[in-house]
Amino acid sequence: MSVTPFRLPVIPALKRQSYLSLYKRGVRDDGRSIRSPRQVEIKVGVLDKAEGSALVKLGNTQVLAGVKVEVTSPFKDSPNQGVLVVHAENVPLASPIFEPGPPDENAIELARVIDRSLREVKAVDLGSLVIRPGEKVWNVWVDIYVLDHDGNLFDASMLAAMAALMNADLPDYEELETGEISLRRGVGGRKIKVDHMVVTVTTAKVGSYIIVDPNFEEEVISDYRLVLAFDEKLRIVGAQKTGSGGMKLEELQEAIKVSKEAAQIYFKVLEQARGGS
Amino acid sequence: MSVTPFRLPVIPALKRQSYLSLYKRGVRDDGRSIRSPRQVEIKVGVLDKAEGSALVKLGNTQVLAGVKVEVTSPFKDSPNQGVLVVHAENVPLASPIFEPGPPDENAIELARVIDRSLREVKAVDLGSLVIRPGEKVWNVWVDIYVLDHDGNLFDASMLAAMAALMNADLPDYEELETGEISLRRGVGGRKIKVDHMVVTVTTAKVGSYIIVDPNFEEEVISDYRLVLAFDEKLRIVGAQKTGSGGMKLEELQEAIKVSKEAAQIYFKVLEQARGGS
Amino acid sequence: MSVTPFRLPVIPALKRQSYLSLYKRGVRDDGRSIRSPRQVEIKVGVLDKAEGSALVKLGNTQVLAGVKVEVTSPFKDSPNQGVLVVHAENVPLASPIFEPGPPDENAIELARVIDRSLREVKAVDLGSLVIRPGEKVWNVWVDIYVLDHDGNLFDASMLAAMAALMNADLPDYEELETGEISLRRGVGGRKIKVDHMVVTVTTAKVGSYIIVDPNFEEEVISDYRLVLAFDEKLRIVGAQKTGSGGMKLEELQEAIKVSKEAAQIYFKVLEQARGGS
Amino acid sequence: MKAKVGIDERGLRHDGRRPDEMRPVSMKVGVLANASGSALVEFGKTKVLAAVYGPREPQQRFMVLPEKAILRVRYHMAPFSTTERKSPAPSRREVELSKVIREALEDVVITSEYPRTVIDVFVEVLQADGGTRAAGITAASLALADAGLPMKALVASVAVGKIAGALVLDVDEAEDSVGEADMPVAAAPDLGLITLFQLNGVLTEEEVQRGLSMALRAIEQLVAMEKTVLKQSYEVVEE
Amino acid sequence: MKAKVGIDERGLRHDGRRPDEMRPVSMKVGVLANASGSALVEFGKTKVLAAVYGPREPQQRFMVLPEKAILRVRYHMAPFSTTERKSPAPSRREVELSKVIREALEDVVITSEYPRTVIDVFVEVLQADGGTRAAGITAASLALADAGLPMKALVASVAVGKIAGALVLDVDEAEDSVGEADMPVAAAPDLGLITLFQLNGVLTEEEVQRGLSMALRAIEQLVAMEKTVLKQSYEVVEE
Amino acid sequence: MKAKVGIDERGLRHDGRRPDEMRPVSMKVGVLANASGSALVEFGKTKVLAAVYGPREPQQRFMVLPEKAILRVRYHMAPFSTTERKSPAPSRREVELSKVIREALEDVVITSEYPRTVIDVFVEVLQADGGTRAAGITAASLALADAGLPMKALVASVAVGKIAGALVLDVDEAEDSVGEADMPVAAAPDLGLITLFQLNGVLTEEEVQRGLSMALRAIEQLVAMEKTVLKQSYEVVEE
Repeated sequence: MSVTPFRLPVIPALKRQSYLSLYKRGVRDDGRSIRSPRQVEIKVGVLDKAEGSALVKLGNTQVLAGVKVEVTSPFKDSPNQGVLVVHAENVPLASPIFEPGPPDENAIELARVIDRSLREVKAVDLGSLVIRPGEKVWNVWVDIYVLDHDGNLFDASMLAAMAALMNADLPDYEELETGEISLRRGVGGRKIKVDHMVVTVTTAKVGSYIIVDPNFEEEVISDYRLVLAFDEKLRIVGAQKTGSGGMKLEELQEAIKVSKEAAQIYFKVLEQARGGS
Repeated sequence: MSVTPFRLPVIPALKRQSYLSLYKRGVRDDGRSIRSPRQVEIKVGVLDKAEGSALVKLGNTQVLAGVKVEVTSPFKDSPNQGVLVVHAENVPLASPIFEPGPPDENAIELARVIDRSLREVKAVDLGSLVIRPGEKVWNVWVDIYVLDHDGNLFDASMLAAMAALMNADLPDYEELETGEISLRRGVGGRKIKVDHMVVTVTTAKVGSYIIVDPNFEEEVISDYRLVLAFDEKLRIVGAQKTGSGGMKLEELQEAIKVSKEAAQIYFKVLEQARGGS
Repeated sequence: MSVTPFRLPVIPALKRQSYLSLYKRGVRDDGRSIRSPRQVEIKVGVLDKAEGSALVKLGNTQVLAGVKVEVTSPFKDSPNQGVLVVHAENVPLASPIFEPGPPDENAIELARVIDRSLREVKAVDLGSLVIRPGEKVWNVWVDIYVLDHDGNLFDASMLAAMAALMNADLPDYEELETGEISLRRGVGGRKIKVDHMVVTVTTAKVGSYIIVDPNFEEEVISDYRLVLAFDEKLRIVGAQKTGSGGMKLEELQEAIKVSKEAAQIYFKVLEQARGGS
Repeated sequence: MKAKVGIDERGLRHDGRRPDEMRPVSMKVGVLANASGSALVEFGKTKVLAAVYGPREPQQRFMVLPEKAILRVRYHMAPFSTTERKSPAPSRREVELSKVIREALEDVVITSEYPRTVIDVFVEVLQADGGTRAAGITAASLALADAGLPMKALVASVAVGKIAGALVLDVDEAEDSVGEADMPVAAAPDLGLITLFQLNGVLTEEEVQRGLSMALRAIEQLVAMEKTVLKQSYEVVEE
Repeated sequence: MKAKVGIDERGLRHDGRRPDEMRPVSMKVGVLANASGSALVEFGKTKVLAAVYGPREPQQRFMVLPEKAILRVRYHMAPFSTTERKSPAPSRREVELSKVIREALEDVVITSEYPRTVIDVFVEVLQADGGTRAAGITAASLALADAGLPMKALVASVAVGKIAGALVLDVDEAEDSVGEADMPVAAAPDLGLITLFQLNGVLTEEEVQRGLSMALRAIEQLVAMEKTVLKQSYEVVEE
Repeated sequence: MKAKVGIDERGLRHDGRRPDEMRPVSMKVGVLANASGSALVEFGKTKVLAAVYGPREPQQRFMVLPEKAILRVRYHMAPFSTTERKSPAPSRREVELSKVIREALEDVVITSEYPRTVIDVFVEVLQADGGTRAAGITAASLALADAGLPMKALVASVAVGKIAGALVLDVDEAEDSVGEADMPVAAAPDLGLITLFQLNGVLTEEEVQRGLSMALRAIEQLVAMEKTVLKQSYEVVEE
């Protein structure tokens, strides 16, 4: 069951008004423009036990992504492809609105939007994840771990997932006589083959404004958010309206325009994270 | 834990009284006799994706049954038999008293009573469901889906299960070199071999009366219900008292008598549903 | 989530005071000394269907342990060892504070402390539980079933587990042509090889006293309990402080001393249970 | 070698019983210290323990009825009670049996004396050799009485089976596995009421009637035995 | 042999449809007796049933808002609705779809009229042949109206896909499995609002705009059809 | 090639440490913006994050005590924290560790100041290389202090192990896998109290005493370090 959120904090009308007055002047409470994302910082290779990892700070939002690999059997209908799984957890230490327990609809939506975006642009070359066709392939787990939630988990998580994948190693392995694969974890193998980059840009509709990269309070007072995924050529490779407000056609057009600009900023930061740790 | 039902609707005493006055004259609020089931209607083949399906209307009660088949390994102690599984869900759209979630004790009891009835009369020839003895057999799923609950889910579900099985196809298949079985769903294979028919007849004890095929309100005011399963020869092939009231020996005798009559009505409708869609 | 217990019964201050006055004189409300465990009684072989079983009464506390065996595959990293699993359930009939449902943190802690104690002293010779190295080994389940909870479940459960294992049979079996193992349950095979005995002794800190084998009320008014595991040579082979009170170094020293004495009593009772049923 | 499971030339069953003979029955009450009431019942090798807690306040406040106590029943099998270890998670069978056992007991307990409370009945199968629900209902009835709860009558239960064409009382596991029908019955003989009635298998109408009579006669004896056991336990208490 | 799934030389799809043509649509309301409102919607072979219960008191007391009703939506697939049997446990996909469907409906229902209550919308997919969320939203909108709940506007939904480079309306399962993009859209045309918007796949900005127009035109027709069906049902009731 | 895990001829461990030497320890507080208090603690490659929320109202109203705050503690491992990916569902080990960590902290927090509330402590293992519970307790103590909650004393924790017959401080994963005993200890040195004490393995009484002394000395240093880190953070705040 999906239920109307009934435990969100109440943002006082005055606060909302002050946000709107700022937007009128094209700015936000932290000084940035309504079209700019917050400061983005990506650190890759922050964990040793994970085959790949990245910590993304987007303003006060912090998301950690870890890549773990296992050997598995391929799906029957794709014997020559590895398996990519994206999982997200809204860890309760990240926000007073998160509860311990299995992923809720928001965490599941987050993981699925990221998963679809990666899949549609063929970000990871699944064909390169085959050990023995039809028998043994790599299963690549991307675990999104939200550590501090100050809004816009989509963009931060997508960046963390991409950066972690772009810096992830497949460990060396040995084929035993029994056919089993024995991994030598920690011993550097080759990199996971990442062919394409993808970012999402989230805009929010607050009052009559379309703002880029909402913080948590802005999310709460927004009518809806629109998550648009882009590849390096700035093609639209995914979209998700989230939140219950209705969207006008012209709002979508504006959102696409401003999102494309922000996407370029994200790509720049992501490019810097490639290979660097 | 099984818990005394504490959320059932309260039927006003006056309503109960009016039911009883009618029974005294041998009739019900919809005009039928206390010994008659409501109008039964069976439509088979109502779904294309299921290998078999039937929609049963018993008065305002509506139950949909779908048959799906899969290839599986046989149980170790019955290598030459296919597998039959009955599952029932009290879908929350069917009644204000149903809640979303896994099957509760009522849905489980429903499925198990139907399962036992099918099994005892060997309704489905499990021996005919073998593809390769000891290795590959058909797993036949019968999913009971209650759509509208106006009482007597047992009889309606049993009819739906039987009708769906009697009209179910096993798809064509191909044995691959690897030994795997590849199904050609939708391409007509042979029918599932149904050797025997079974129906249940539910009576309810209300006041001092034994009534056949109770509607929902009658169930709520009843002391207990008695579900009797019959095969075509009208042998008793299963029984389940449900509800917490005690039953007298002579009530059982009367219930058997009136149930046999009603069983014949059900068999007639079921016979008409055979082969027809 | 582990949560501060908020449903424990409240023991009146007067009751606590009367316990403490008794301790001052070195005795308990049932007449025993503060350093003595309650009367222990072990009956082995109380169940026929289990491969081994023991009922332990420690005062009013009753714990039943059952041993069941299955054939399984060994873990990859220990192809020449059988598998031992300890599971504990706080069955709701044992105490008003137990609820139906999967094991809670107390039951899990209980099982894990017993499991570790057995494992550390190599109580069961896992190497003797191999049927075909790397392929088929015995899986030995030890199920702890608390029937009546009047305190000190650790010691009672450990005794029950040991006594059940010491009297458990591995059934005869036959290797089928397919390689499968067919068991002849109930037909006496050889005994499970138990090389070492282990007991736990639980002390509780109440007021300024260290008392041995607390009953339930004593547990509730205690600051903490200390579970110490000993092998036959009275070496310390495990420890677990449980409860939230802090422990002083000298308390630990005293606890070790008095626990060693009690351990000898437990070993005596356990020795009597060996082989006898 | 086991005896063939059926009816031999002398008309006796694999364990020497006559068709209408129960296995040795044992009943004990007050076997647990914490429970408000408890009982251990054995039908041959089948051993079932029942405990009653309450009337007490429910943990979830909404789970009450304004005019009577709610009865909660759990039938559960210990992992070591069966030939193959049983997973402790409740099976569909255990869910169904919890329901029919609750319904078999519900109307004999005078729950109207304890509105807005919960009475918990826990039935634990320690060893399963056929007839666990019957032994469980019998144990639960004893435990309810042992708890001092007001009851209209005592309940007991037994199953009738059909083996090699003959009706037999109190089927054990070996018989159940080859049986043609299994008909568990519970009743409160003092009220003349059947409180549980199930049939798994094929019987003629006449067999149903005859089997039921067989079951009801045995249940009368079981209830008589319950009364004796309870009386002895009161006397022990009063001494 | 199935037709190749794509666009043929005549510009038609595998089932003979034009790119901007929907499958045959069927809508029925009031199909269930118990529900406050209900509807059965078919898009070709896709069959979805929706039922509305409420406004009613929530089972859990804390699950309320002081100023409006809470909407609870469950999108669920029947086990027999798919080619391979679907396990009845809710999948991650069903969890996500329940959320976006709720959000697609939330703002058209005037929930402020029923504070401290819950309105339940149950969407059951009986047969899945592509477009189940679109048919589900359409059915839910009808069921809400059939329940007599005050609504700002009706909502309907359809997906636009891209196949062999061309945009096509109301993608079926066969098309979806070979498609390059899938863009489900829901809207309340009378309010000029898009209430659901998702895209799975790669589209240019121009294709997004064109696809959206295609979807919105179809949604207008679906809403017109909803109105007709609802009107007929009122008339039947009034007779 | 890795060094052999044990004690070499110079009396040093596989990573060059002396037996009574901890791995490099790092402590940071205030690392999360949302939490009332937070801390990141590293013992070598082991990285654990702790956050405190509260005192706050419990979601379930019954989960309160009239005279003090309830403490809720979750110890949880991130899926990528271990060599083989860890399933995010809580394991039995995590359930037990949540309990002993709660008990290690419970009595130092002055919960009587916040009756009828809940204080949540979330411990997330980001990288597990041995000693995660010890680092977790240390992080939790810092996070509680960082949250400004009144505390009788600070707590820290470390494990002592036995390897190749010798007692060693702050066992890492490689050592743990070959160790003969593992004895995690937590204490509040300012109170002279041991708040967690576990032993997995075989030790003589003398070894227990000696190991405990080793642990307590290290814990004193850890608590001193906690104080420094907290003081620095207050100063930053006050600037």
